[in-house]
Amino acid sequence: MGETKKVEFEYSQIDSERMRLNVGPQHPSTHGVLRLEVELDGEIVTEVIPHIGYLHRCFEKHCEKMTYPQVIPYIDRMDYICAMNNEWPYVMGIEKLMGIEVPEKVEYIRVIFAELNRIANHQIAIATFGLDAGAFTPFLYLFRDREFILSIFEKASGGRLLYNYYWVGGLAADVHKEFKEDVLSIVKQVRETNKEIADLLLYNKIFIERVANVGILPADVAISYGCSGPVARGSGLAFDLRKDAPYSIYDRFDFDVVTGHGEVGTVGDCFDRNIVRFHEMEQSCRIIEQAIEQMPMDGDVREKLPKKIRPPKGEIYTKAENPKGELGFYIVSNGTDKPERIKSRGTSFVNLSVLPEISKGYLFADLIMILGSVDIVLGEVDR
Amino acid sequence: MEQQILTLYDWIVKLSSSNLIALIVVITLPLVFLMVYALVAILGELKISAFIQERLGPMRTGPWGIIQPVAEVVKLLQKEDITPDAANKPLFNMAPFLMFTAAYAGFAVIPFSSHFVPAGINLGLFYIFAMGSLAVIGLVMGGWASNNKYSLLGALRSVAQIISYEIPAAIVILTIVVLASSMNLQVINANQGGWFWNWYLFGGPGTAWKLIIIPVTFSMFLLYLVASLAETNRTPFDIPEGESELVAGYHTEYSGMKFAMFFFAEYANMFVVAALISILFFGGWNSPFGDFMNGPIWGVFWFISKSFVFVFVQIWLRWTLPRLRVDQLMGVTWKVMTPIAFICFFAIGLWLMFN
Amino acid sequence: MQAQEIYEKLKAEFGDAIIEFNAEPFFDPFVLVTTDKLFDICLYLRDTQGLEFDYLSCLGGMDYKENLGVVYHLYSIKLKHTFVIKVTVSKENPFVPTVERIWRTADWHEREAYDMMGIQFEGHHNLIRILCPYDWENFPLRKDYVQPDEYHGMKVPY
Amino acid sequence: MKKYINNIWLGIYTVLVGMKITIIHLFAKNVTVQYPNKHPLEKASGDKMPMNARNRIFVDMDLCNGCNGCARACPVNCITVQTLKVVPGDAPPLKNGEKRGLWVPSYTLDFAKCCFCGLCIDPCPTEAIKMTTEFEYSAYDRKDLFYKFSTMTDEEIQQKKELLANFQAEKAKKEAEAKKAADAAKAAEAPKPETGELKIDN
Repeated sequence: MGETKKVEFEYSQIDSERMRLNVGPQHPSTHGVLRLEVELDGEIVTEVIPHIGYLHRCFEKHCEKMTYPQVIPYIDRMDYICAMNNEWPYVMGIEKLMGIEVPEKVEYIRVIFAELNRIANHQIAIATFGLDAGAFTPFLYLFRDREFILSIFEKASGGRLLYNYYWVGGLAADVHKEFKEDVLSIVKQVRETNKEIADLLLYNKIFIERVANVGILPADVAISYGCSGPVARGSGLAFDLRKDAPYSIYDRFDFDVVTGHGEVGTVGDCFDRNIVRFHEMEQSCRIIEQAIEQMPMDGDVREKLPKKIRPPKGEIYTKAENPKGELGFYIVSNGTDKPERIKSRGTSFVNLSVLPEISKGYLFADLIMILGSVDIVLGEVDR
Repeated sequence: MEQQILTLYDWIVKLSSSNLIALIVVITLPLVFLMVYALVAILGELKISAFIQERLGPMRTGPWGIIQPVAEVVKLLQKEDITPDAANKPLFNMAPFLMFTAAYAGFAVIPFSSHFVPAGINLGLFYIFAMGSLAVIGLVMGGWASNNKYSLLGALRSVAQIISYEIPAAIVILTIVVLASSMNLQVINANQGGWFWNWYLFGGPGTAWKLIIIPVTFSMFLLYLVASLAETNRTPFDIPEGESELVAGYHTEYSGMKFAMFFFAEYANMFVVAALISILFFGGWNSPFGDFMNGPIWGVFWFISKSFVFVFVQIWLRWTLPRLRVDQLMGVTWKVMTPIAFICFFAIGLWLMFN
Repeated sequence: MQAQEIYEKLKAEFGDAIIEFNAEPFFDPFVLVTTDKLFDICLYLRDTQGLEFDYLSCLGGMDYKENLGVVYHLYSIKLKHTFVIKVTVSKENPFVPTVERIWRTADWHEREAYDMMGIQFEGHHNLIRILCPYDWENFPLRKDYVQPDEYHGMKVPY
Repeated sequence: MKKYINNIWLGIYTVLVGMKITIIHLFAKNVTVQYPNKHPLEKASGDKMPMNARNRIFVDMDLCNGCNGCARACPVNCITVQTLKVVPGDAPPLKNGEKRGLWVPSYTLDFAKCCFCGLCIDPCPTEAIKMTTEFEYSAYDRKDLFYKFSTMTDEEIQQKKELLANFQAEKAKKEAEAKKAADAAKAAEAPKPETGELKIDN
């Protein structure tokens, strides 16, 4: 009695309640129908639980009921931002199983279209990343340029978003006559806009403050989580299937693997992931220019094939460097014209799994930026 | 400023021989102005953002889409007015009106010209500042009463933001008050009469020695511009409603007319801060060129065009910049703006002492 | 390193746990291993000098009609070689040890394999459905899967 | 301190650079195409819709020989073809001069399902099915998207059916006679049975 008790006060002893916030499936910046269950301490993220599957379309089950060419339109719809790149590993796998050599011209056109689509994808990635940061204008500048690329695709394949263009043993249709000039003019335009975007968005001080030292992904964690593409390369990992396991004719071109090196912050932060995409667009431009130079304009775009595509009994895992990373298809053939099983290794699916690991301890606004920097497409996550 | 000038109020009193009618006219005129201005500003925002982004903007309503804001207001009026079940209804319903009232009350002291100011009180600057702070209460009410986590986060962010940014803004205003030795906006305006080098942006009226303080006044202008952006929740300081994070921040749950109120309040606030910039730094209703096009009627023109320039600057900035993060926002005000504002204050004080 | 050499190395290390080596044409060369040694084999593949399979490309559940299987596609970022491991388990007792602690990416891949094929990964920290709703019944990618008529009162076949 | 000032300077400078870029764009040419006023098929400039754009499918029934290749190729099963055998000598040849082997009483395409992949174009032997540049065909009712391409009227179908039935009956009779004759002649040749007057594939 009469004793005064000294009250010890520490910040951590404050009885603060944690808030569970449900981000998505309808939210402006979850890039689709991703749902994140976020636990917040004030504004600091303490836990992130992604709930996916809102866009699940049973791709793998569908494949078992369809013939090999019929699968291609479904593959388009996996990662609808870069459908050309998506089709490639699949048709490459079947061509490998059947032992088909596609004509030289086809390889060049495939490379050019894949690289154009890579540019288009990176444009969207940077644009939406800027949009997450609140910069609306660069978004539209990049989308304007993307439309030019889509026009080329439309001229060749007839579709603007879902092409169904890479067919087993060749292409659906030949390119138009002024193809080379059109592509070169696009390359020029892309470079011009990139200069502007660098000034307007990427090297803006506010933007750098937002993305530097945020969502740091060390290289060993990236490998362990199976990250690929710009996410892995942003962590300083020179992992590019075009160089490491050259498929098609990528060994004929001279280009660099861009890696993040902590230009404004730590290696592996959001800025690095984004700047890798930005510089990769330049590398794609280089590849396109070389391909355009070497490409033969005459010749057929389709190899002679049996009427029904029946790969021999076997299994193959083909992978290609998607704009988002390694896209793999595990194709199991049972000798009929329908696949036994197709397992797709969705790039975004794997890249997204790293999100809970790298977003802990940052502010809620950073979580959105980290999610944007991982660049997912929910069509591929959920398949 | 003791000379007898015929103000709008006096003129209407003389005309109608009724104080009440004069009062009503003087009160309603800014409201009418506000409504018309809001429509113009909404259209301006739509069109400027569109042209910056190489779009055309609204084109279907009227020639070049010029009645688009009217259509939007009509749409908002027609919309269902939803009050969430779990919301605190009295607060929820009151918040937008409080916001709008606060924004509109600021108009009471804004001098549109030398002969027209709704209320020429001596504490005009103080009053306008107090009214600006009142908006915070509306924000918190709206955000808290919505019973939505996004709204709550947005409201709390905006309180922290607005209160923090008031400090550099207040110091800058204080500096101007020191320079003008008055808080009456009319006096501050009248002080800057003559050519444009008499504006406080260029150190106010004085001898060539004022060149020394021009960098100080110029940085004060920048400070106030930035602080005013933060106070009106515009990009790059729109974190309370940061659409990519908080969906719509404190007005996530609002719809229909109540949302329109928030919307109007934002645009009204934009004008108030723009007007304040033009009054404090750009001579308000004074013509930039001495007696050329000067006078009570031209005053309205100069004042509104100067204010619109700053409304345009706000829109321009919004469509250029990304958004800051909440802790960086605080860092900017406490670590950068407040110290610099203090330095400016001392510099001006010293200069006045030795002048 | 070629698949044959890797197989020989594994055989020398684990002996009977390596059931079969398949290098037929049209097949990516793979080894079939027993489930009880799977974890050790994976750890060995990751940590041994000269193998260093630090990257799990793909993990897929399979339905071989009589029994289920899991296929692991490995890649080494440093040495740039690939390898495939397979395990098979019976449908009645589909337990496979998890490799989540070896490659963190296996977390979601295994959840997907569980979701689609019903393969139980022993030791997985959070083996719940990932693509299907959490209360979905049966495993859709099995060959004998029958589509339900209703899900919470909603018609499933549209 | 140097870093502090540098940061402030960078902040102001990069904002000004950004503002410079946006103000240039403010006066630049707009790229928006006012769609219904300027149709993408009419516009002469760069992004005109190419002629091989994959939009609504059109089937020329004068060319269709009812081979059902398109329906088999379709990944979403949106094409349904019903065929009817032609009585020899009854049918006019196809537009390209080939012999018509099958009537197509019903050819329906469900555009609500169609995914515009273009896989149905490739297998067509007579190039009857084509993708056109027509893309404005939205409808108020889902049933309106159910396109029927067949030009045959109900009476015609009925007539052809009867004709076929008669022909088959006659043939059957003939065959029966022939069989009888063959039986009588103890020949081993077995007659081919004709089945199914309305063949529904897939």
